[in-house]
Amino acid sequence: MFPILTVMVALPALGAGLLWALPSASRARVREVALAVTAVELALAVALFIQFDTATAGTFQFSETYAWIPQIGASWALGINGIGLLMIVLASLLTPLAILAGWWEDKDPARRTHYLALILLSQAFMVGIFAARDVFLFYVLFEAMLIPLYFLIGSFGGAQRRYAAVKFLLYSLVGGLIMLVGVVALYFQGPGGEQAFLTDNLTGLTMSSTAERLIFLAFFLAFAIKAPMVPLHTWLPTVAENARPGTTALLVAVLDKIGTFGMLTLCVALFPNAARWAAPVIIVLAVISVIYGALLAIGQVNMLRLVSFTSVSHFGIMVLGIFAFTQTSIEGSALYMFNHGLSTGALFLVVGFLIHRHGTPDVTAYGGLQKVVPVFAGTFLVIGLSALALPGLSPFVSEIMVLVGAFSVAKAGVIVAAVGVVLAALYVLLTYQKVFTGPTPEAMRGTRELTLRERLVLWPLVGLMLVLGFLPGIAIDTLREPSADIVATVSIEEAGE
Amino acid sequence: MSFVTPVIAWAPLAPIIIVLGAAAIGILVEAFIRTPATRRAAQLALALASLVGAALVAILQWATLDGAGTVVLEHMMVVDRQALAWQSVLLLFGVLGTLLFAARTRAGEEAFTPLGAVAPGSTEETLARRKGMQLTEVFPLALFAVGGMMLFTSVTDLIFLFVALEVFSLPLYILVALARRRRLLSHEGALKYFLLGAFSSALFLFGAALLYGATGSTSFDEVGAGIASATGLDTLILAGAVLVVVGLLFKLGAVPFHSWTPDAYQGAPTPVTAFMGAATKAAATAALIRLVYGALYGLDWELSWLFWTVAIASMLLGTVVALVQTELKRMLAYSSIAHAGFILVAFAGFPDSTLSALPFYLLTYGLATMGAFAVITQVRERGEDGTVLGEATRLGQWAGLGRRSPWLAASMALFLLSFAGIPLTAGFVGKFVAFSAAMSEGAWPLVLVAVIASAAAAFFYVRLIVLMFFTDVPDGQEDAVAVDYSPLARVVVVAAAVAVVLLGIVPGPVLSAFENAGVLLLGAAG
Amino acid sequence: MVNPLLFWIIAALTVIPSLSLLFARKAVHVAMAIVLVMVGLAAAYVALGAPFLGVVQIVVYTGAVMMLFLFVLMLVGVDQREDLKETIKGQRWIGLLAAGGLGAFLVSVVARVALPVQEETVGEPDVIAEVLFQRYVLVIEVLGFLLITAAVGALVLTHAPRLKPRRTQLEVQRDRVRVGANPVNKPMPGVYARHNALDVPALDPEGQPIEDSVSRVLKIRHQTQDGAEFRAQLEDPARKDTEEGR
Amino acid sequence: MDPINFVILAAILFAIGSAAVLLRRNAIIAFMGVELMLNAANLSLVSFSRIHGEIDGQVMAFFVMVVAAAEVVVGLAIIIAVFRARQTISLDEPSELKG
Amino acid sequence: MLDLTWLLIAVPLASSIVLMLAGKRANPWGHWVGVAASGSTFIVGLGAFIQMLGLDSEERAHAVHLFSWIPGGELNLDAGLLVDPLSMTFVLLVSFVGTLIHVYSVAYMEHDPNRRIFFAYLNLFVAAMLLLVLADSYLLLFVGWEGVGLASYLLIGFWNYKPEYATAAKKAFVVNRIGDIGLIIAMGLMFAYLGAVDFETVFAEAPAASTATLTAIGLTLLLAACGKSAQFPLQSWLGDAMAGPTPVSALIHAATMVTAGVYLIVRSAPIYAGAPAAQTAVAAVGAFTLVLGALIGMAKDDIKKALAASTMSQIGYMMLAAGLGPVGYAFAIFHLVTHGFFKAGMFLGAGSVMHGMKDQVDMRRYGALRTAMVTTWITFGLGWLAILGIPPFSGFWSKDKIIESAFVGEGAQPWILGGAALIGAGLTAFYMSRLFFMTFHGKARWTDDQHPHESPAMMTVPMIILAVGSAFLGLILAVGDRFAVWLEPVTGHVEHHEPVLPVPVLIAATLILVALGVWVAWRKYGAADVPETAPAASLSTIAARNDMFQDSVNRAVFERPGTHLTRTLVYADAAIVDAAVDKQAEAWGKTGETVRRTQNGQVRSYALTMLVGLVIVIIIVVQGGL
Repeated sequence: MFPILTVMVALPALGAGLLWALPSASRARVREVALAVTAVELALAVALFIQFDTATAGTFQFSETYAWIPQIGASWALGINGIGLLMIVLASLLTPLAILAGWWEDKDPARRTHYLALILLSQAFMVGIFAARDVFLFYVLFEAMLIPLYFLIGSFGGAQRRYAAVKFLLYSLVGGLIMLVGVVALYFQGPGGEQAFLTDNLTGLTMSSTAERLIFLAFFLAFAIKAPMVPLHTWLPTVAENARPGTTALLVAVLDKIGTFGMLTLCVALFPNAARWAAPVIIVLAVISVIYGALLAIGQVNMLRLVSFTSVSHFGIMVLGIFAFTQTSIEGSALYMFNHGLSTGALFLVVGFLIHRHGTPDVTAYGGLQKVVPVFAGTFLVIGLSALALPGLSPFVSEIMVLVGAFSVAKAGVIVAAVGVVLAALYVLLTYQKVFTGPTPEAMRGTRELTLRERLVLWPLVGLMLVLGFLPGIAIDTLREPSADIVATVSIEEAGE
Repeated sequence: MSFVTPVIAWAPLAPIIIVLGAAAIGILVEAFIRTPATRRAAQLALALASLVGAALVAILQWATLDGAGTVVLEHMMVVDRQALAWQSVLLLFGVLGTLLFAARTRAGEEAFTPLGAVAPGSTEETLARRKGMQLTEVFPLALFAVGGMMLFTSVTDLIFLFVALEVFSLPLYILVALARRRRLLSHEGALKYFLLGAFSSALFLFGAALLYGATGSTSFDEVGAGIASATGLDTLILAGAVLVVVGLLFKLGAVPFHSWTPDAYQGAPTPVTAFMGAATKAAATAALIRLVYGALYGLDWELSWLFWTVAIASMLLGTVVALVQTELKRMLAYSSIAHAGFILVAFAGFPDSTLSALPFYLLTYGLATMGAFAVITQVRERGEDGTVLGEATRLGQWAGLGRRSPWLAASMALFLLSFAGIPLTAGFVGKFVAFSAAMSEGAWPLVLVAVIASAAAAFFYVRLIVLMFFTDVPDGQEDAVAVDYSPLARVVVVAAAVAVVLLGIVPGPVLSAFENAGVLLLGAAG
Repeated sequence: MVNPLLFWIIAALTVIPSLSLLFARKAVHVAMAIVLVMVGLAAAYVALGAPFLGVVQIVVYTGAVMMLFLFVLMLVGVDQREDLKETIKGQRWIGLLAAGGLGAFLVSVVARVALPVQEETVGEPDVIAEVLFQRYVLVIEVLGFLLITAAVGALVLTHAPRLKPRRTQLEVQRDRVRVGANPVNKPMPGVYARHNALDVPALDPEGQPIEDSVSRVLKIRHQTQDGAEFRAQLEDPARKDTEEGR
Repeated sequence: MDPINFVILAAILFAIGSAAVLLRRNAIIAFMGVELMLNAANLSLVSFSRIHGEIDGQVMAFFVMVVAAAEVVVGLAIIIAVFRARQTISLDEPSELKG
Repeated sequence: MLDLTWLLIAVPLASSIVLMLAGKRANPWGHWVGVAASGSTFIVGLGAFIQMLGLDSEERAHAVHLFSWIPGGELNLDAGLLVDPLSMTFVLLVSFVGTLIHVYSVAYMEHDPNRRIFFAYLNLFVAAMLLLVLADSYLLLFVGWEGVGLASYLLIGFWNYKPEYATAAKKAFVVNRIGDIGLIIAMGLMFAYLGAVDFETVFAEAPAASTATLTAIGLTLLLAACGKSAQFPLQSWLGDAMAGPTPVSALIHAATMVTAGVYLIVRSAPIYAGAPAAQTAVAAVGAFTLVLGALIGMAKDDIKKALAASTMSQIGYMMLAAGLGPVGYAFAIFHLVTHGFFKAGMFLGAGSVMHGMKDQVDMRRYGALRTAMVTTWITFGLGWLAILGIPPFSGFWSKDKIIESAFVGEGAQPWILGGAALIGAGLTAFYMSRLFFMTFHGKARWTDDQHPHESPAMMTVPMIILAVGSAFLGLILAVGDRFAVWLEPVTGHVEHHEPVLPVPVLIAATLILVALGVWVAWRKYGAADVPETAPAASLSTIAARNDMFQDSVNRAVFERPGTHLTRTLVYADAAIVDAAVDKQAEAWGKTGETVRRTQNGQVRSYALTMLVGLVIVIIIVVQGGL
């Protein structure tokens, strides 16, 4: 069988290598090369999606298993179920758009090359992580991914980018390294041998509840940092504020999903008892995140920080859905992971376009733009409305599935989280009001309307959100089986106790 | 009384004999070849040839060894796979170290003073420099050190261990004192290193004496047996064991026996620092393994306290103090202290897997160390008149190196990331196997401290990366730093970088090899 | 078994001089005290049935090692005086406490040990040789390398080959003339019959002391004496008489 | 008298030697402290050798003497090198490496 | 035709999207597309209605399956439409009134450069509103629910270059969202306890569910209804919503959207059937709001705000009716329909007045407009009569029934609810008459530059049609309880209940109170001079003018603490959460600085470190070992 997943991991990585290897003379074309690579990747992702058998979405498909480091039980094992499939599609979709969005960012071809190569490298890691079927492989990619991102943040961006990069790295490292303890401990709980880290071999283990809980916590911490949960979130606003919008879009829209993805496919699937044990606390934290993130978003004047806080809030909803352990809430969470990628990715990019025009993320500097750039305003509004989960746009379906699905388990939690719905309306509309309505200041009069390139970036996302808003079944079909499996895992263990 | 000729298995000693023999020949070369250039070439060739040859022999022996190994001399020395693994690692460091020893700037400046005996700054020094004098003795001295370390990994007798310790320490004391620039610091480093080294030797020796008193022997097997059978001698044995272990922990640079490390690292000529940083740690670890697993296994409970304490103290102190360093070599020295802690983590609970994990860990650590210091040798200050001076080791001087010399900076970043244990570098796999060993005995709190220290440590590694890549060269400082490529140093950098990447991505074969080495011929474990 | 008296003598002979390590100001004194300790230890070895080792101790330590120390002390100047006042706060007390603590611990450990004393095996040279060249033969071979290292190290650090061509008397004299210095010998010090006074300057015909006539080294050490004092003695018979009368 | 007393004596000498290293600023005196520590070890080796009624301890002590001699050579060479550079052997002086 | 009901949503939605994307080139004809789309919905609706009339009453509930929407494992929901008499009522109301208002808007918005967008929004609204009423599940209803909210937001903020209009739009949306929480939680409850969120399953399961569950669902649905229908305590947005163009106020904030809450309650009849407490709450809220709205209406000088208060009050009536259970459902919807006509008519009339008065909204600057705007006067007058409940105008038939029904029951409840309804009738008469007289009667108080004139036919024709509806629709539908019978398949048949007071007495009391109200209003505002600026007034009037201080209360209870909370959190996030990490990093550094001082460069100190360390290690080992 054609090792399509390996190819999808290798392709962007090789693309990055190619960019770096290009002679300086041909660096004028790096953007086209990078775009082409990601386009091929996207085509592969689409092929993947088409070939994917939704009837057996719960089992891993396109599986490949090669021995990698048999001495420590690590394999190069790739394979995707429905959840992984969606995440890979998301990663493949957003990367070309991010590249396109930053088309004019660098004047210096060398810097441009580095930027694009790092983006491609990140994509390789992202795809690898979502496809990893081996805990060690997952961990390695999870940590190694920090490096291209660290450079993306630290080299390209705002005034405090160095601080932001270091902060990002340290937060992630603390989580990652503690997870490493869990990974190692898991090895000793598992069967050992040359494929000790295959997730297949690690599910349904019987271990002492203390061990399971500790390992669970080690994993969870790393993921809670990545999918920023209060109070581990503070790196995100800093990064968002300082990194390029394209970077941040990828970071928040795709990379941070690794956190929730990991919670879903590792934390819950491998440690169902511990997950159940921890669920009440985690749900409380998730709900706090929802409200806290939303309130802080309201309090921001920096749009990039604002958007990042909205993500904190949204991640709270995803986590809530995951740890409610109902079929619907988990489906909703997984779907939200995808939809939030579209929505927040678009939001970061559109805010980036705005900043590109006027050079400041400060919301108070803007005003009355709707009259000047109605299309821009409309696009912004639609994207903003997707962030507040307006029905008809895809995030709504997922959010409502989480809230409705989780209700039976966490009534108070859902009720409080539902307050986030109101707060979401506040932060989105407040921002829109400040930026686009009211009298138009002099400085805003010459603002450029959304360009063709920018439309090419944003409208596909908006279109996808609309399509998935009405026909979420396209995605849910791939999520039903995996979610059912997860629920089954959690509940079987419950019965066994 | 009749004299029985001792039975010595000479063949397994071949690598050691080659190295020490070459060292002795090197001394003769000193005596007979008068032209400095020729002498240097001869010494370099001799050193490299002997080290490479010895490495080949060692690896060959390792590959072809039947069973666990050979007893070279009853009670005194064995050569088993473990020893051969360590010897191979040490020889690799020896080769890389020798290359660095020989590296020169484009202006032909070596790392070593032309004449150790003249006072720094004196007219004689200038004269010696002008005459093109060279201290080619450094090569045989390095060979002695390598030979001593190889012995160190194989001997199974406390007194022999003591002798081997001195055999590799004395050349290092001397080498540390021989820096070409900042000779006062070099002397200072050497003096401190020597005095403290002698002090710790004395501690070791007294411990050996106590163990001898308690068990009637200094041979590991007999000591081990004595510990098992002795009654009423608990504290005596314990005192002896602690003192002996402390002597080795000193060489390892573990807290609280670390204080020599930063000063010696900083003062020493950078190639020596590289060699010392990589090889001494490896040798000390090897000896510690053999001692603990071979002789003191019966004290595992008591020694656990020691290792836990020292490991935690090392990791924390090394990390914390490295955070505030502004001198690069010192920073790496403190980092090495933290790494000593990580090494000790693997001893927690004394699992068998430590035997295979630590050689690999030290290999990865040593490669990164070699590479990092090799990079340091190439980044130099530039004087007002454009001449290239000594190494630029203040952190600030590295600002913007990524622009100036991207590949060198990238290599340095790679080594730093390896130190930090980021996946896809060798350091990660090293940490992984080391921590795995500790976890296998359930020492997760220790591992937790280790990873937290690692995370904090990442901060200072990353700080240098930030400087190199994200910081612009300060205004007016554009010409203050020169990157002076030395082909030999470059070879070391490239070799180390390639190895770090390969061991990070496909460590399998090497891991297998070390797994195979994870058996001691004599010892409670195994 | 050892004669208790002998033990106490040896103990006194070793411990008391070794305390100079802590309290003596001059390094030479310390070195001499340690020589004494070494001799004491040699005696202990002999008492413990190791006559060969006792001899080696004398030869190696008092004969070689301590002499080397003394030699270096002379080289760096006997007068390297050390101020015993501690400059680092707390160093002395913590140090004494730590060393004392370690000593007390070791003593208590050892004192509690009750090892059966076996029959004595006297360490005659032949007995030692046998063990040396059987069980420990590799060690002694390796020691060879250690000694080479030591020798090379000492050479590298202290031996300087001649860097400038050797200057002949002729060249020295020429240089001296060229710079206009005193071409002949400096005046001798004022050696008086009654006083071996290298430290007293000679007097010139006018009775003034000639400063150059006293060795520079003595001046630096402030070990010179004033010529005027002696002149006064010459001029004042009364004082001379009192001196003679004494 | 039990030879173990000599070990006690050795421990005392060992402590005195170590105290010298901790307290003295003269490099040579500190170094002599180390030598005393080595000798103390030797004394205990010989004492234990006597107690065990075997010769090994004496042989070890012999090795220690050789090693010590070599060490002294190197140590004093370093001290001389320092002296040549600084005209002093006080350990207070070379303390630029710190922190 | 019933199967084509999806067109009702699709056509205006498509039209809306086309208008939005078409760009400036569509400006000349865009509004006609909008009108056509709206008109077509009425035609389709009418067709479906006719088809439905041909069916037996039991078969009138028609399900239209659209597509599989959320194919989850447990929450497996199809998108589908439920066409039954209740939704059909709304379809007709919305599409008819909507079309009229579209036509009206063509003229009203003639000079606005963004008229095309206005129509796009209007069409969007129609689509969403129809989706709301046609949805066959709460979730799909929610889509329409939020859709109308969005349209409302867009239209209120249509002139959002005025900051206060933008604020009003945002306020409307946010307050509505508070209500949405209710709907979300209600769905959560349904899914958790009834296993689904589609009407069919929910209503089938509801009888078996516990009272507590149903009460909870009922209360949360009430919260949602309060938000959408501007009922206490979520009423505050409606007055501000008048910032939108007047046709919007007529369509959305009077005739249709705001009544969605009533629809929701009535639609959820099977749930309330098992939750008497929730029902009572609905009635109580309605009763309270109807009085509150009336009181506010009495003090308002802004014609649109007065009408808005009136809307609030009238919806209070509907809610009250809906809260009475099956007895009142039909009347609630009946009143909703008649109110849709007369209130829309009056709003359009107000728009016409503003059109002629240069967008003046202060009634104190009106007066004596009856001569200048005859058509407007007459049409408005008919609406006025209708809302007063003067027989035989529409309002009488619907409102009087509500008052009657409110008096049905036992204990104190009928007295309280009925009393409120009765008093409300009198208050309504007063403030509507006040409005009417201040506007059309008395002396002209115009400013100099105002030259009141009648509006063009494009505006007056819709007004006339609505006026006709206001006049006669009630009568037509009330004859033979036609309307109640029509709705019976949804609301269920109920036996007639006797109110606690005889019906004629109630009618008489109502009419007397109404007459009283009109008389007082005439004395104060028709016959007497009205000051051009509002006179200093009693505390109660000030309270009413300020919407009973609802905004102040909101500000004090929610906004200000909210702002403080937000600020505090922003500060805390930086100073505590973030700083905790930064400080920790700093602490590491400080520790490092401290520890590094022990590395003092003195070799004897190093040796001391070693020895002290050794002693400590020995102590640890010996302690640990023994």
